[in-house]
Amino acid sequence: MTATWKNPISAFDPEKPVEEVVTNDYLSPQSQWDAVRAYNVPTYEVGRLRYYHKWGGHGARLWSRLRYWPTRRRVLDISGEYNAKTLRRQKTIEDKRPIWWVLALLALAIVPFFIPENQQNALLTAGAVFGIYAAINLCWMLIIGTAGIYSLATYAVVGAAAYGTAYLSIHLGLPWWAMPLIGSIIGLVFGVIIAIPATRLEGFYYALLTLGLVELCRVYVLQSREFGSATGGLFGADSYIPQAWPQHDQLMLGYYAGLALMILALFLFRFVNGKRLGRVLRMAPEKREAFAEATGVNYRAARIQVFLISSLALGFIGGFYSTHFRGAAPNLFSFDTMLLSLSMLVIGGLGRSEGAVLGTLIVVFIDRVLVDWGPMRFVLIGTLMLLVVLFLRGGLFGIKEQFRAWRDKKKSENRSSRAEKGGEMLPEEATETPNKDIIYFRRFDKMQRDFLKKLITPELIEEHRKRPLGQHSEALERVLTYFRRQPLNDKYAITVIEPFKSYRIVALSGSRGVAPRLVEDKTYGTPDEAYHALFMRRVQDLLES
Amino acid sequence: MNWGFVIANAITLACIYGTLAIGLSITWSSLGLINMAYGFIFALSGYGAWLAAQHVSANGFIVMAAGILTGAAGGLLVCALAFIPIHDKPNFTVRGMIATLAVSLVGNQALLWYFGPRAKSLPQLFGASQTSIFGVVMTADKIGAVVSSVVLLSAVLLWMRSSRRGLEIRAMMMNPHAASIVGIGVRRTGFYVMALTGGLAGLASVLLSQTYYVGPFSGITPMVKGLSVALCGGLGSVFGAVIAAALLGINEAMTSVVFGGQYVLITQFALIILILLIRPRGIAGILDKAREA
Amino acid sequence: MTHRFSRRHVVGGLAAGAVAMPFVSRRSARAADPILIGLPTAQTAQAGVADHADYLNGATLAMEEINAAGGVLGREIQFVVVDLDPLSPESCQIAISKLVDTKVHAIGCAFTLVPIPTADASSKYKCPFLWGVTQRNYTEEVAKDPEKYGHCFQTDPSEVHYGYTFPTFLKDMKDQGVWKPLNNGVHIVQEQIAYNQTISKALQAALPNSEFTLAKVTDIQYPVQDWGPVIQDIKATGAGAVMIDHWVAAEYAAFVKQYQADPLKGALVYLQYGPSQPEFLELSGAAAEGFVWSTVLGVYADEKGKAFREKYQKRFPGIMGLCYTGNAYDTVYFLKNAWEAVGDPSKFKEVCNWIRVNSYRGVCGFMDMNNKYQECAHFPDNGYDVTAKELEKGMGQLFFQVQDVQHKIIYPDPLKEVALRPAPWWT
Amino acid sequence: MEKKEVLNVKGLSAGYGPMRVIHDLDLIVYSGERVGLVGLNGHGKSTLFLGIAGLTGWQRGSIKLNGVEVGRTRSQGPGRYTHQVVHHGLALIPQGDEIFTGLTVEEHLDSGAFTPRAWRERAERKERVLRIFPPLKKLMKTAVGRLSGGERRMVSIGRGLMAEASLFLVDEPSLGLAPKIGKGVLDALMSVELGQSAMIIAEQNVALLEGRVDRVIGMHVGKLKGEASASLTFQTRVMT
Repeated sequence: MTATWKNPISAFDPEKPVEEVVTNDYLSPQSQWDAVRAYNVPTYEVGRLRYYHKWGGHGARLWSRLRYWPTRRRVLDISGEYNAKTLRRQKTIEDKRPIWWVLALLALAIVPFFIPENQQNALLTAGAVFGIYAAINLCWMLIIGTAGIYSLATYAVVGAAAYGTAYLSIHLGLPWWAMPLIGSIIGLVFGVIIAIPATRLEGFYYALLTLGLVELCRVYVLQSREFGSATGGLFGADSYIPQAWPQHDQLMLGYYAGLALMILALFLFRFVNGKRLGRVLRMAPEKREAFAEATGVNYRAARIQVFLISSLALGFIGGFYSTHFRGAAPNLFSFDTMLLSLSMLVIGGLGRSEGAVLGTLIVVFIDRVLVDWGPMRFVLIGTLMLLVVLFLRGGLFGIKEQFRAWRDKKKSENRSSRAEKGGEMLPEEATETPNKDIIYFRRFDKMQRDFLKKLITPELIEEHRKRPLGQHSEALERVLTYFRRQPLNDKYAITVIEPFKSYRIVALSGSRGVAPRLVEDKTYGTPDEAYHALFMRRVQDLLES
Repeated sequence: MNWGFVIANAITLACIYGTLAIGLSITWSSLGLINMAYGFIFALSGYGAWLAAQHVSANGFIVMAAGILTGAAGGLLVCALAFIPIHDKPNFTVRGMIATLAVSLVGNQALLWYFGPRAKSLPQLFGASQTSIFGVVMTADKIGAVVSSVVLLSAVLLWMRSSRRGLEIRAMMMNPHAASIVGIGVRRTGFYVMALTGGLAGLASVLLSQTYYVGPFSGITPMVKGLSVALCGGLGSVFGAVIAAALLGINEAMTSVVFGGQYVLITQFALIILILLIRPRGIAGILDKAREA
Repeated sequence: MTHRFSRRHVVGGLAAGAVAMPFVSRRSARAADPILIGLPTAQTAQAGVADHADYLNGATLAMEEINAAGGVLGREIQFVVVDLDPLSPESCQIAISKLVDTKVHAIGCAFTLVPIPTADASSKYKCPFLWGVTQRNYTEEVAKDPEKYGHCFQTDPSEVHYGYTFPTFLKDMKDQGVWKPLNNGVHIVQEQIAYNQTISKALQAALPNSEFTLAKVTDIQYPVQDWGPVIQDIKATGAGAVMIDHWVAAEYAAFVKQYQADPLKGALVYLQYGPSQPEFLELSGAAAEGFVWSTVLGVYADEKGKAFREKYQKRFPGIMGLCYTGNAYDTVYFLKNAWEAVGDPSKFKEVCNWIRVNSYRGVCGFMDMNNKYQECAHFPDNGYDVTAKELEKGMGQLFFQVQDVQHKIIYPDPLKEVALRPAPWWT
Repeated sequence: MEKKEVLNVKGLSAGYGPMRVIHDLDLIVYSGERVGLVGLNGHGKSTLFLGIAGLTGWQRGSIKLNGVEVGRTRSQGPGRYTHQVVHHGLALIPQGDEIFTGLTVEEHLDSGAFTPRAWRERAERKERVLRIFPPLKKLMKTAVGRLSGGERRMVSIGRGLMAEASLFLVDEPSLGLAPKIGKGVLDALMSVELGQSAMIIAEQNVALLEGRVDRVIGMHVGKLKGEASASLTFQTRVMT
């Protein structure tokens, strides 16, 4: 301690030397305020509030007039307002997903022009497969995610439609454009048959039943001579791809047709999942069906409707499949196909269309494009699946949500398990205190005590010991002022046993008529000694608080 | 029709199916996990037994012990990978199923890569003799498999009924929350249930090695069969699984005699669909004494 | 303003990169300059992995020999191996597309079970495509549309010959006196996949032209849990010859074990192609004694074949597959001859024409694909399409019998090592 | 008889996610004591019990059971360590029916005795439980799922009493039962001989506890609010 305090009163008595005392360095009370205000809990900048970029200019009304035909839905959900500070108009895009979708689909649309030539065949073929699988997975997602029916018969519907239309095309000369249409009729019929047990069974039992159905289809197709048991599949159907075209053009056409199919499926997903049916079903989540039913939601009918609609669509895709590949093969019904498809849904995230598309993209890319990797592909897919399932609740597209939920949980746990946020009061106690001034007073008091604790040093105590009364250094003066300001109950005082000879320390009771109580046995010979002992007692209390 | 033959055949098949289904059923009943990696454990333990037969000794007991131990190790692996990290997380049933699927996907490819595609055979455990029972010729390994699976099934049933661990497993299947209150640790029970069912899979793999040879994908068919039987019996009911195994065995024996072998799969799945349509919760739905809690 | 400028810069750079990429990769491809053979090989599927591995090994042996001897036209041969699932048309198409992308000069493959989509994927590229697919349904398509499939060659006879030749084989055995049949009935036990169905149909078509008659057809379905009912059926039918028309080696092994335990006394039991897979003997052991099987594609046991077996054993120790190893070896040498004759591997049309017109005698026999099916001629002559009258004009279908836990060729006569001998259950 | 600390809770805070139900709570229970825990709905009685058993969403602070630290100071999967706490001598008889519907009453009682010594002595323990709840004698082979509410409650408490525990936590034994049956259940609890162990009974109906427990502790917004010997004056003081 280098700081010394010179008693200013010494100036009045020039005969004596200037009184000097070693004391603390100056410590600003502001430092404590800053320390309290500094946020100590680890927080994350991202998303404490959802961040919206604000664009200048008006536009809300303009944008709200534009609708997606034939829906009443706005093209972009834009809200406009006046900025209260700058007094300028600004607008916010509330939901940016349409933009991402458009960008992603645009990227898919132009990507064939940027494929290096030595990859073209493989990537375009895989691209068409991707489109078809993504469409199938979107419809499956409607069944599993929206309707909550654990059906594994998706590929049975697709396969039945594919086989049916291929058969009709080969034997009756069905043109290619009629195949998806006939396919959707076959799909609907199949859907009705499969939907009947769905009203009765639930969960894994239904899954097993549909698995059985798929197996039945596979066995039937393998054995049936009409359905090409002799050729390992039924081939030779009419195709929308003109056979005379050069290979590159054929592949391009196939790719864009697959992409168009996927976009159709996306629209279907949007119209079923985002509209009335989807909302009805979201009101009746798993295990809450009874409650939903009690509120008048006919979730059974809604489920069956969704199931039938997606069966229709799957039939359409089946028809498309057979005109694309010019036939159908039994591996449509195989366990592996289903397993791979399931991994696509899981990796992307169950219940969302973007999950189905991204999952399909990833798995089709690994499985179909990296064919020269051999067995590593499946190890990669398996590892990806395992990691996603172990760590992610909603697939890759659930990461953001899950991270936010985790962060909020941790934050709130920390906040609620910390005793001292805001000072002396617990949040629950604070809410029950009618006089809010008390809360603020306690908070201030705590802060002040924390600051004073830092001022207590041996020098300060030594200063007080030397001269308990009179002018003191700034630090000691602050401490003493705080002590003197304390309320009367349990406040320490000095009682004179015998003047100039014997003093003791007592504590005031705080209520009128009740005598102070003794706090210790010790007696002190001089008032200064007693003053200092009392000071020490208070310091001790301060440090303990 | 040769009735003795049909009956003998039905018994054989029922025993095989029961042995396959019981591990799956116990796993589901106690841990709530549909173990799709069962086929992988089956194949893995087959390879374990094969390695033992190649490098240690072709003695039946050693081969069997190696199979059981490898199976138990496989069960522990699946438990550590697919059960412990997520058993108390939301959506466990679906996630657990997919995690085990992933384990089996990777595991099967690893087996294919390490051991090659060619099937291996284990030494005959029960010798090569044969006997004729009621005019039906039975080979020693078939009789051995039947006898050991009957012994095994009754031992497991008895153990589940009367022992303390069995009680723990049954308690955990009914109410995991209450189970933890009476002092059953879910993770510890998980480990030993998976080791046990893995061991059962290993035993089944060794016993059935004369039917399903040891190969990287040899576990898939047994798993699908076992799963069908376990589900058909009612998930979680060991007794139901045994009955379902018997029913499916009779069905298969009858079908192959009356209609012909190519219709076995069709009648089998038709029967399962029929049973599930009548009893939506499997055969155990009939046996279930308690009401829904 | 700077912000906008930089963004434009970035977009421009991206576009330039995308345009430049094809040129870069093309140049690097030309620098290496080997002759590329595409080998679609099943490595992860549940079916066909063993055969495909054999094929890859055989091809590798040939490639190493040729490269060590200076290559073809002074250029090295290199392989491009891609994975495929022989059962899935999508997977096969993508595998072929991948090979087309890498601009291979020829494609060699063991087989896929969906041959038509596979061939379709290569139909615009038209590099020589040689494979041992063994399917008449497919070669019929080739015959129908030579314009489209003119580049596809089947390096072995079609599977129908299994059926067509069976009565001939039985008659010869009977005539030679090594087999005294119980009766003239033939009992077919058939599996349901395309391959088995076709064989069964062919046999049923061939039987009326012979002295043998169809006793019964029993259907089975993979996976066969228990052969008991089938054996029961065989005994009840009591036919002189039994054809087990199946394809899985492991299940054959289960069958022979159960059959040995409870046989139909005196019947000749013939197993389809499956026992050619090395695991058959390993799995069944002594129980396989006396069973007969055959393959239309196999490494001969003559001098050439024996030399090949030795070389192969040295390079790939362990148990050797006897079908697709030799086939791949022959295919690569056949391609080498074609390229050397034409002079430029990238002239696909000329190379294909050369392969069609010319022939090659390899370790698996004589490859002559100059017929409308573009498949190898079959020996012995059974009166049906594309057969050769003499051994050195076609590929011999090899009939084996398991004798002392070894496969021994018993038929056709020019190739036989030993004679058929009585199976343990005949006495 | 020497009094030792069976349970010593220091600075326990517990809650579920963002909700904090118990604040910085201290509690000591001695052997041989029967303690009543009273308080209104939602003031943390059950959460205190669940916290001791390690079944809350998160918790901080120290819990010593027979001198062994069993508190966890990080957020955890609820129930992940409960079985260890149980093996250190805790018997929790939870609110509502936490029962195994498919087991028979006998198996159910057995399931309460999973510690090795209790398992060995389970026959005598069953005897003892049957003395306390004679109606169960006839139902021994019945599945618990078929019993009535009162019988289930008896089974649930009986299961708790089977354990070789030094601390019994009984949560709302009379909840949802007809008053007469509820009183009977409480009578049965009072008749249990504690010996070296202790028992805490949480109850909203203070009248039922009056004069029958050694002391009563009140609970108010997650904190203990004073204690007294059981008397109605206490109730008036706490509840106003």
